[in-house]
Amino acid sequence: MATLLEARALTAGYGGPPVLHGVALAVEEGGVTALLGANGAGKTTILRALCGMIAASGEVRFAGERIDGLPTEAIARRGIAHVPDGRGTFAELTVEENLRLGAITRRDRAAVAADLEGALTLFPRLRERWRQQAGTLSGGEQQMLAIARALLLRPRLLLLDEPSFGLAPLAVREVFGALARLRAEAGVAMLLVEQNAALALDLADRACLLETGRVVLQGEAAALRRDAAVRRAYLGR
Amino acid sequence: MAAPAATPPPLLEVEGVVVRFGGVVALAGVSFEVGHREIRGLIGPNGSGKTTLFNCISGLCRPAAGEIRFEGVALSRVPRHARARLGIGRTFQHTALFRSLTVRENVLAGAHPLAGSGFLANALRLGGRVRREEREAEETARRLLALLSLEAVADAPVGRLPFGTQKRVELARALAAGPKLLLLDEPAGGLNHEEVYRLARLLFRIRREFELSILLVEHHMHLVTSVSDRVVALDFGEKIADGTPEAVRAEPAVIRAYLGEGAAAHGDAA
Amino acid sequence: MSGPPIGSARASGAAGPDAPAASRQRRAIAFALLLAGAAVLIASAFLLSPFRLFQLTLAAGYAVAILGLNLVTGYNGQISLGHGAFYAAGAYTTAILMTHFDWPFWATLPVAGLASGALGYAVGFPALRLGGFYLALTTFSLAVAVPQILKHRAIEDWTGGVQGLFIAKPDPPAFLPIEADQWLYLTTLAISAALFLAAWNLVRGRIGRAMRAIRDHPVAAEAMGMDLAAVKTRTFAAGAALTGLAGALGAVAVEFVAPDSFTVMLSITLFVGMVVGGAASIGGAVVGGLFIVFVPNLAESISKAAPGAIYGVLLILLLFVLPGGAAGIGRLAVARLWRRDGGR
Amino acid sequence: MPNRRSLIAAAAGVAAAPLSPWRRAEARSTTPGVTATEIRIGNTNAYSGPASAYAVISRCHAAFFRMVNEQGGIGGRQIVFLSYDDGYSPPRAVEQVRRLVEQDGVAFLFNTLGTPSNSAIVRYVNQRRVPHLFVASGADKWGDYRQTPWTIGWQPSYRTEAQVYAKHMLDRNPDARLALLYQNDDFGKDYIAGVRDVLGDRFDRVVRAASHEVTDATVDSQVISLQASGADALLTATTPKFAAQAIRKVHDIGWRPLHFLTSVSVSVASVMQPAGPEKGIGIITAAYNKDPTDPAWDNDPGMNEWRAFMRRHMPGADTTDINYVYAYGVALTLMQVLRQCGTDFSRQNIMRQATGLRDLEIPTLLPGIRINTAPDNYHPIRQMQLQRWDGTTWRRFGEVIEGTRV
Amino acid sequence: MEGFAHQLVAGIATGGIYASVALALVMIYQATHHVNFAQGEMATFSTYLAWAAVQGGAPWWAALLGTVFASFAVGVAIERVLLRPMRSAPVLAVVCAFIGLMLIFNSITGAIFGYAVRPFPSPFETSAPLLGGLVSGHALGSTAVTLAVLALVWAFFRHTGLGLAMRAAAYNPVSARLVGIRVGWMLALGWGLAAAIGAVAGVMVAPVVFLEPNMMLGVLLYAFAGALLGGIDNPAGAVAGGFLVGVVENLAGAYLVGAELKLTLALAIIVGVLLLRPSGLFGRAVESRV
Repeated sequence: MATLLEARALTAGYGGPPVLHGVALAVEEGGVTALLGANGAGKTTILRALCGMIAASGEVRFAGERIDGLPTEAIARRGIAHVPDGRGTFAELTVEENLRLGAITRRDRAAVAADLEGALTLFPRLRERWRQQAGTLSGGEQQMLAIARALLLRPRLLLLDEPSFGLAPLAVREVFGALARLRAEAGVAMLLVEQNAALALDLADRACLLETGRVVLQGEAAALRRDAAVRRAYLGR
Repeated sequence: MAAPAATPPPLLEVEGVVVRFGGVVALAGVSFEVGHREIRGLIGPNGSGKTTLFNCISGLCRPAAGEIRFEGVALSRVPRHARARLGIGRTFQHTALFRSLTVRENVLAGAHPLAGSGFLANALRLGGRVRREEREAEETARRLLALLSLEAVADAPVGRLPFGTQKRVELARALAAGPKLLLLDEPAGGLNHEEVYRLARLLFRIRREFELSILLVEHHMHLVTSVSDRVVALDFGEKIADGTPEAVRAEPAVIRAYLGEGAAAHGDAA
Repeated sequence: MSGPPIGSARASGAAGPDAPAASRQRRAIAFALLLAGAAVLIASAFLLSPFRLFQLTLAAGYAVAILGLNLVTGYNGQISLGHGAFYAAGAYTTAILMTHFDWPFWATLPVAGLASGALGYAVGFPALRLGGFYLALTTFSLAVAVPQILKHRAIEDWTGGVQGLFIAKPDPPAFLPIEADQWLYLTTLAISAALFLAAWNLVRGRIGRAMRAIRDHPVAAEAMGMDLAAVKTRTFAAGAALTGLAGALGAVAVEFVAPDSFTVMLSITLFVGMVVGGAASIGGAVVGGLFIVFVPNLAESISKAAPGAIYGVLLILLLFVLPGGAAGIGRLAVARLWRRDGGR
Repeated sequence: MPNRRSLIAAAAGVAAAPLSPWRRAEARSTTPGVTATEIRIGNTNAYSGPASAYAVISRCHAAFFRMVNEQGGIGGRQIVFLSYDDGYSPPRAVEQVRRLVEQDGVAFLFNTLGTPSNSAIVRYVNQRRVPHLFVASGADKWGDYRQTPWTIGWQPSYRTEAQVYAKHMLDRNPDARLALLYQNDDFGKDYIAGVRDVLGDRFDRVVRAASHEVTDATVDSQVISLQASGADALLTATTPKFAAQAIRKVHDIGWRPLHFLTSVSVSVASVMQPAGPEKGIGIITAAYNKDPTDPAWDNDPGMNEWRAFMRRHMPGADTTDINYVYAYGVALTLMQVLRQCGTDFSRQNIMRQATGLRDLEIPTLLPGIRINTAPDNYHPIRQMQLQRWDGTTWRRFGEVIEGTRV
Repeated sequence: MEGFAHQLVAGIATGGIYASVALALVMIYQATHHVNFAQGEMATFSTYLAWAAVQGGAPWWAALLGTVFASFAVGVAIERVLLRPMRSAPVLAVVCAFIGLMLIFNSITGAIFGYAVRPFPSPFETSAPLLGGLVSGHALGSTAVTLAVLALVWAFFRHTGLGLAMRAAAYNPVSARLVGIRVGWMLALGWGLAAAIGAVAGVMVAPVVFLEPNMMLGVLLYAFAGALLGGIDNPAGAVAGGFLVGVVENLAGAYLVGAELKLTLALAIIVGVLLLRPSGLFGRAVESRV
């Protein structure tokens, strides 16, 4: 498998002292990398830095090309779809409009229609909510909408920030089931931030453990699962 | 407590509460109660009405039918802002802090209902009242900041803190008024396993030190089952189960609507 | 895991033994600075020309007006583009009492404050239901309507209609060997200082926190037991009262009130002064007051062809450099200073 | 009346003046602003704000005094003309006038613009005894030589003008009913006062008035209301934009009243052309200035003198703007005053000469109109001539009319 | 009764003026979520450009078209040069910048074009008033133009990808970037379009109120009122609100309180309506979860 995304010496912050200190990580083509770490370790910051939402230094390569320093919208157009924390749906717009926005940069109408159909097959609930304002959806539905919208970008890489946040167990399973299908069927690569380490490691093939802005452990998901410290802190067994 | 009441009413009684949004029924006659010094779990799928119920208790939405009583007082007659003074404190799912205030000021703001000085007294600061109130609030804040390990960030504006820290600030703010009932909306959101474990211990400690009850909305089933005395489950605005955590977890309706088949085997409930 | 652990059982001790000492030292420095400032301002009364004193008197009045606006808009987040209405109410109250009833100036002040405060309270109620731009535009229309109301026939006998009213600035007490301009400057200074102190007291305590909390997150503020309606309407009343008192001070400095003195430009000017000084800043109001008086003159001295354009350009340039107003850099500087002082 | 108090205060202020070390600057010379080589003249105008249209007046003055200085000045002295922006705001007018008087030490104020601004400063300048010459406002109160002896107007007052119209209306039809459209400010209200002077008790019966604000988009609604009142005469007392709107609307709704139009809004280019020249046929107004856009003055020597001035000293300026004609006329009047002063430029003498003008003819005033002032006559121009719009130009008719003294 | 009909029609005609400016206000609100205080002055400036073109001999509609394009460019330039640096500034500072912009445009318009009142030609038949003097050809024509612009705006926002992208950029710039929308350009485009609509409004207004630098001063206020009444996020509502304000203002001025309190009454009505419906008569209240 080729490397799809590679970050080196990534340092970033929010104006004050940096939150990330020289992070290096990679996502394989079609693979899933999970980011684990305590609150404030810098997981969300990595996602933001990767897609240019905050100022960062370091080198980021996507499909072999440098993307660091590019504006967020340009990165999105290259095929990186970010499902941010808080989901970032357009609350005032309808489900339909949200999904149309996902494909707003694409010109291949037929393919968009097909992708839309695919997304709605993945999340049939959205079809029922077609004309509803996104802000009135339940948490689970909003998360589905956010992922579906990201998929309409036809991304090569999906950045997911705590997709289980605020979701009931059943909804979590639904969402992660959909993510697993995406991975298996569409071969979409993912960089996943998730507090529920068990869930994350189930889906991922690689994982990075983050502490105060540094990667302290990195490797196969299965190997991390066996690591004693990880088990104690993240898996509770 | 000098009150000799033989059977004191439960701290919070929710009785047949109905809420509709347009044509949609958000709560369809839900009833349950929260006892004194009880930790009560409230679970249910997204959109089942948990937050709506929270909002009814804190006054953000008004039941079309039914009543909620707090220490025997019907809340429908208590304006929103007066509920904190009665003893109801809350946190919010995505946090709702006062962004431009520092951590300390947020906690001080939480102590608002403990004092009573008004505009004129504050502007003139004659007599000792305002000063005394401020001193007391400062003292409360200091205690809470220490309790929640927030001293290091006490004078930082709250907006830039990590999410988990913000959640602690919110908890400190909710405790500042000395509530009898604490409504917690997904306190474990965004916490990893070890942090959740510490949160559980903290909740016990808070109950002990502040002698309060907690109504806990949470999807982290491990936390819910480990801290709750009793759990109530909602689905589509109706109560589908009420009882000990073990009983509720075993309830088929809960498994069907909320946990999903084979949930016990899954990581999140480990 | 180096992040602060949740619920660590550390004892609830004081923040540190040296904290009170440091804060005492800061307070001493601040007090000394304040004292020095006061000395300079009082000395100005005897060093500057009467014209400059007049300008400073005006600036002090505008500073108080901005302070009132700042309570409402800066601290409480209710955008008001119509504070000129309260300024006018205060000015006219004083003018009417002085001309029709021969009241001395000082006696009219409480009435001016109360009258404009009551007006503010009344405006505060509809304001409760109007958020953001809706409130901004509604108050803006209030500002536009002010002159029309002031010259209405029904109250012409009191307001003097379009002709306005003349008032005489108070004479200094006989035992003081100073001029009326000096006396008015010193009086205005003293009153302004007292009002600034009161405003500062208000915002640094319980009420000020409630004002800002409501601005930041009304839902949460209410859950914290803050009565939104009461705090917002009273803030409006307090802000209007301050601005009304400023109107009284300004009226007596100019010795004249007329509807044309209180056009929509006054409200806009106050708003600009507030933003330039810094929203939610007590000290910024002083900068705002000085801005209002001196920058138009600066603009005019640059070009008489289009002083309005120069003023606008100056304003926008200033906003580029200091989007948070003067208070923005003020805070930064103070923070730096304390830190170097070994604060933290 | 505020004046009792104010006069006492004024007396106190003046008495205290020599004792104070604080007014040293003023005590140094008997006439501030006058030296062997220069005379300082102060002026305020609305360079910014909604009345900026009038700023050209002060610009014209500046050019005029430059010309005077080029020609050797007055009495061997150069004129230093200081003009500041008051934004048409009374408080700023006070500030700027205090700057002129106290900081810049001008000898006197000249042609300060606007009724509100001048109202704000009139008490101050009279307390200070600073000549306040030829105020740029048609309010009647600048002629009050008893209360404000240091202030004098120039143009015919609006009130006088309104009297002329009311009289003319009654001459034509003693039973006429008058509709009055006025701007809701002191300018418009002076017309009400003037009409009331003539009609007296009959005012309420005969007159139906409707006001508008400068912020109104149009005055169409007011015109319709006035027509509905059944009046057969109309007096329009508004600024040019609204006057043009009114003329158009009156015509469009088929109303044919005896229409009087304020002299403020008679510009052919700014009022009659926009309204539609044919729509205003028959409108009567009174004028004192020659209209630069009126073809009748194309070869007039007086106006040619003005045009020559404009060409040489204000190249590029819009010569259809009647404000330049006005400014030139006022400036010429001032030159006469300063010439009459001889070598005595004391403030008392300046005021004495300003109130001692005899039959002064100004080339930009209508033929037959002369400037006369006296210690008990502070209305320099009291004459106007009626004229009627014929679709292309104003045709003067009748004699030059002198306003009544009230 | 004829008087009443006159007043009504005059109200509708003035209302059309308010409606066209209100539409420009809503346009910029939809695109940037700001209310631009300089909108009126910018429109005035544009109208002078059109006037200059007509004076220079350009055919009327060509002048309008040229002005629309020029105004679009000016609007885009203002966003890029002036507002771009203030993107992260607090909202109060932005409002203040709009005030600065208003002063600048007002001042330079006067300085460049002078203050004389000028007639502005109408493209519609004006010599013969229609319906017995009730209504002028221009009133009908300009109302048609306003409605046409409204239809275009509505179709643009509802049915084009660009319109959707612009709304998304205004509602949630961060998420908009994440789906690849060039938010900066969307804002600039919004300014451009608002300026262009303002230019059309100015050109329609000028023949009625006559051209002078302060021509929009009063109009803007009533346009605000119309936009508020209709709901500031709803183009059709704003147009309806504009007409309503015009009619109410005229009728109340004529029959209720007299012209002296017209403005005050308009204010009272706005407050009254907003108290009952805080997001305007046709505004959409956004529900969202806490």
